[in-house]
Amino acid sequence: MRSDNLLRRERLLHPLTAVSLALVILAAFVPIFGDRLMMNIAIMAMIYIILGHSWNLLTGLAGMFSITHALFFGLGVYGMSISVAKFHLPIIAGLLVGLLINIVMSAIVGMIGSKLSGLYFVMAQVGLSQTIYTLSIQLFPLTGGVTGLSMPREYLMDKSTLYWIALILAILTTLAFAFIRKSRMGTMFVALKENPDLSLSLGSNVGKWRIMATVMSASMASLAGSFYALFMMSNNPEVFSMVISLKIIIVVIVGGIGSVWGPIVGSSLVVMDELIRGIMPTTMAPFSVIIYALVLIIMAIRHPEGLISIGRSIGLKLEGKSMKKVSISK
Amino acid sequence: MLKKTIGTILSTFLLASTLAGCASSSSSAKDESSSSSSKGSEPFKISMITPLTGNNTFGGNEFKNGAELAIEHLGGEINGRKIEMEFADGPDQNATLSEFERLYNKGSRVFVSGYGSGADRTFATMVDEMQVLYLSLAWDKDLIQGKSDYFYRVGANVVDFSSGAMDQAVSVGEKYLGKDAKDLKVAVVYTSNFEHIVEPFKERAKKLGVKLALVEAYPNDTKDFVPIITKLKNTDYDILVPFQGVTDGTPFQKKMHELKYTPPLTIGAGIYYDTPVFSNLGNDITDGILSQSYVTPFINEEAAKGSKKFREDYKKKYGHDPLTHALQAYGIVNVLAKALESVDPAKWDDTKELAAAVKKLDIDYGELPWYWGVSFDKNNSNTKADKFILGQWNNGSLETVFPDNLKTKDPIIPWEKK
Amino acid sequence: MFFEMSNVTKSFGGLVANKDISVEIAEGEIVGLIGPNGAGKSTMFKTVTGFHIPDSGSISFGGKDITKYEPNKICQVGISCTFQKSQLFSALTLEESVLVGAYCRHKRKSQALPLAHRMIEFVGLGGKEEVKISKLNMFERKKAELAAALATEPKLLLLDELFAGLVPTEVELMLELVKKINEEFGTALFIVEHVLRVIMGICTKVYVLEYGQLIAVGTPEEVTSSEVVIKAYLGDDDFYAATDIKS
Amino acid sequence: MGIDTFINIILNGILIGGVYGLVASAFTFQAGALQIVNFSYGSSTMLAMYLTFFLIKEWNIPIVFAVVILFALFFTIGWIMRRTILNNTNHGTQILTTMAVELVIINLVIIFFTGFPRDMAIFEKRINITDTISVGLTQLICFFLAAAVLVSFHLFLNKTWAGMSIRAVVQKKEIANIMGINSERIMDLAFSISYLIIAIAGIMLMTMFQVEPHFGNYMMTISFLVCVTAGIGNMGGSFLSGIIIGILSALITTLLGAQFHDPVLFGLFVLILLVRPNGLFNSSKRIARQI
Repeated sequence: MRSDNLLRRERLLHPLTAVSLALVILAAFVPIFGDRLMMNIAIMAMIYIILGHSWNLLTGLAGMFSITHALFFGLGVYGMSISVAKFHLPIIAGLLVGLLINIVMSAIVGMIGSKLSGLYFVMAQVGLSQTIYTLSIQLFPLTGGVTGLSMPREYLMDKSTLYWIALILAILTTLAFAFIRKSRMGTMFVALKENPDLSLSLGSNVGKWRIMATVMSASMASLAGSFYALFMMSNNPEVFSMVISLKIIIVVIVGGIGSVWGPIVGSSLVVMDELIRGIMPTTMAPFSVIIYALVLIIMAIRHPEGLISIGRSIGLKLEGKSMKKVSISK
Repeated sequence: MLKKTIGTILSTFLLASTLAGCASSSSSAKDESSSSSSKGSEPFKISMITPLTGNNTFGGNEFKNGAELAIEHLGGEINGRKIEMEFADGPDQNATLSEFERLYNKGSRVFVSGYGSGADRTFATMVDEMQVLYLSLAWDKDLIQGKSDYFYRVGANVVDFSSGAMDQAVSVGEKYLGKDAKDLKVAVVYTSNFEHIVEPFKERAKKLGVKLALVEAYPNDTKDFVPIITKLKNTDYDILVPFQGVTDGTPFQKKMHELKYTPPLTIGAGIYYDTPVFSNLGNDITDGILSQSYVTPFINEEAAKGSKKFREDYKKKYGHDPLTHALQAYGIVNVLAKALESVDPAKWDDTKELAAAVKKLDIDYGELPWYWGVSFDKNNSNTKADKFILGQWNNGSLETVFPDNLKTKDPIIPWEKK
Repeated sequence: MFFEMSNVTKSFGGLVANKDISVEIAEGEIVGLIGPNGAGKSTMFKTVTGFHIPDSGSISFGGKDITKYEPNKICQVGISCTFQKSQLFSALTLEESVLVGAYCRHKRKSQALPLAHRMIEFVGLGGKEEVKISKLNMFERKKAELAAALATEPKLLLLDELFAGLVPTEVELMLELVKKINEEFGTALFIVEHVLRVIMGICTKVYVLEYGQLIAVGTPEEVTSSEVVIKAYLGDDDFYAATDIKS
Repeated sequence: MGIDTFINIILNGILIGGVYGLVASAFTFQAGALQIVNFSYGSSTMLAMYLTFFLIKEWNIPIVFAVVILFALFFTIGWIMRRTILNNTNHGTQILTTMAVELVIINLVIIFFTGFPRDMAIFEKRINITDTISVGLTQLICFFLAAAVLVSFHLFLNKTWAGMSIRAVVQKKEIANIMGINSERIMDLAFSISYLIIAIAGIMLMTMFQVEPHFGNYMMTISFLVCVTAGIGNMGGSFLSGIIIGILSALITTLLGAQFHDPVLFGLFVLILLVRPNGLFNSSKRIARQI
């Protein structure tokens, strides 16, 4: 028993140490040798890592197909920029306002998610996110309409500070994801995804856990959004766009859905995209979106039985290998 | 095993990207050192990030053309040093920001803003830290947050523009409809995308006591305009002021024509109503409609130096009449040129000196082809970019009718349909 | 009474699946429910576990009226179950799967984990904690599901066709396990089964369902000799064929 | 506001709503009958509109040929999509890949046709019913054409061999296979035919509206709205609820103001989903809640 526990603890830590190691390597190199461009790319990658974890939590673990994930991200952006630019609150308050709005919104989404499933849930999300997008344009006095709001100049941080904040946030969310995955919550999430009826009959309150998953996931995305507002120093309704939602999804799917590694591996796609843009500057923007879309389509053609399962199979392989190691060491 | 592979791939990739970063940073360092060693002989670069792809390609290309023509008219050099325009594509905010960083890495230190630059908000807070001189044409009222040494708004701001539109409506009402502000009834129709433009207009109306008989803000994806036009039909008003873009202006005007409804008087608030797209609807629709423009080359030839030359050369070079967009880009490069003229070319690479020269600029109305003058206030906003032009469509061309010193024709109000 | 269903009726549209059913189970008792295919066993099972709400009648447990409770609430008051065709949680490990049940009583992992381990040991799957459910065989999965259900510390355990699909030796082992549950935890068992023979040895009371109605109740011996029951199963040739069970 | 104004607005809503119904019916056919969720539906409509415009206005191809080319093209697109990315039954995958296709279409249109809005520049004739009440001729033609397309599609499904095979495959794939129907081919055929409907809808929309690359978004949300009110899979109902949405959208603009149009309509959409997820016209048992 005791040795089992030890082994298990080692397994729990192993990917985490690897991840933190990889992140620290990144951290050490970019600000020292990298220039502003490199730091920008790294920050974008970090943002997508955070968003990736957030989506992974909701869809990869809890099995609720979040199609308009940029909704939570955008609300985080707006929470920060409105409270700082309009109401002159401190940054921490902006963060909390973003979180608060997101908790309310995600409770609604979660509630819908505990009542509806499949296509209907997806359509309800599209409807909600359209409404919020429209409101973000129409509530001009609050949101600044299409042109958005500017953050006051005194909140400008230099690139390396932003970089470190992004790095810390990315590490924190990675740890949070790994912790949640192993905790009671994570077990319940996966259980309700795999077999909602059985989890119900085993005493798990499926509706509550669904709402919980949405709230946790939205809070993570909100964090990324609030940071993005500080990074861009402005907001605009484009943060709700479908392209961002799809990018988040692709980042996770490419890396492997349901696993801690997923978003981190997948964020290399964001880095690649930004680098390519740097090499081929003009008239490439629509191509970059097309490339993202093609990656997804090719994956679908190669695995017609379900993209979701590709991620799972990668996850299984990872776990399977380490499992063998355990049995050998025994 | 797989985990290891992924780990290896990841770290290889990280290493590769870091190396790439080092390479690019070292090359940019080389650029700088070489340019500083041979001061004055290297061409001086002015960068513009403007949408060359995406939804705003049209305006973006006009900007590019205008800036190109400006360099050509300057002879490609100022005070003996060559100047060059460098263009980059910025279809959206994110891409604009990326391109900005890329150009900065390559050594660009002087920028003029492109068409509809949504990223100018970000630049307004960023350029001081980077010591980049940025001349902006973005018109958001709250664009500049506090004092800056490097960021300048050379164009007009939206509050001046749209409250100016209200003033134009009032003066037209007084002069031609015989109604003073208190009796005037105005209907406003606009896409909710333009809320930021209409807000000051409404405030101005409140201040002047003008009654807004109908305020209709429709979503920007509205396809069916019949209900809105029906509402207009049933409203009693004197002047219709639409704030519309290409996507909604054309179907709106077409539907009005189909329903055989002509408003008593239309004053289009620029944006769409002074473009060739609108004029393509045909004289039946366009004739008689007034439009407030930002700047236009179609003004009295004596009023602004070089406006005729710009208009004619532009048409010769690009095959169509220049739009307000092209003139804006042309104008802003000319403003920068004025600043460059006042500084020794060897010192151009010192953006601090250059920024100080821009700040000191004091140019009167009519000195530049776009008629506006230049004089910056403490927030670096141009105070002399506040004169707007009211034009009237007459037989397929937009004639300037207000103000009096710029006009090419007298307005015909009310317009008699032939 | 410990567990009592009185006059429960459940219909879908025009079809009456259960009509006027009354069942009583005493504490620690092992009760069977048999009936031919389509007799309404599954409906009754789902009504008890809270997935269906009966049209009329009431269900009480430990003195509480649980007729309108949600499934998870029913589990919390002490009724647990295993499903006929459950695949359990194929992406989870055995340990995690059992933990899902253990979390019903203990919110903390430090408390739930020992319980889960005890249950895994109890069903005889010790040492396989880290194995994914998808890697287990049919028999092991059934045992795993039993462990998960036991981890909720039920006072009444419903087993829906637990023995279906097992080979004779496995059936024997499973029967031993079921008996052990009753003896060690004092859990009352309500076994829904297609074939009576399997559970004859362990039940003290058997209910027989046909066309949604209870047609007989009594000890296994009484029931097997009852003419009504034999008639109901007439033509169902696997009534006495002990192990080859259709689902 | 007079009564005739209201009649005008409602008539206008009905006529446009009929076309919405047609647009949504192909989506509901795909999602309900074929069990294929196609999120690239809106942008496919947009593509049909752009192609109509360029074939007829820019490349000056005679209308009949243009329509034939468009049909052939869309039949092929449908076929290819079904053969490559939609030959699976996983809804999650279908949604993701078709969203990707949507982005590809939008961005290809931007690259090849630029993002500039296009317009057939047809001025619609109005038919005066009374002095104050009138309807648009193009709208009227489109409305009846939409109805005719739906009726003939219905007849096709019920009367022709191909249509009956489609229905057989949709209802019982295994039995259809036993009876010698190649169910995969039939599904390809059915999906391609639904793309023909999209092409027709695109032509109609092009005569009524101007098109820009994001036109599809609007059509997609309208299709969702129509489908949800009608219940997914209910094609007759989708025509009816298209009309209801048309009237509703006109009334919201007239009575509340245009700024309330989107929030009210989308709010209603979410509400209907929560309260009556099977649609307004369906009893709750006919269609499973989980699609």
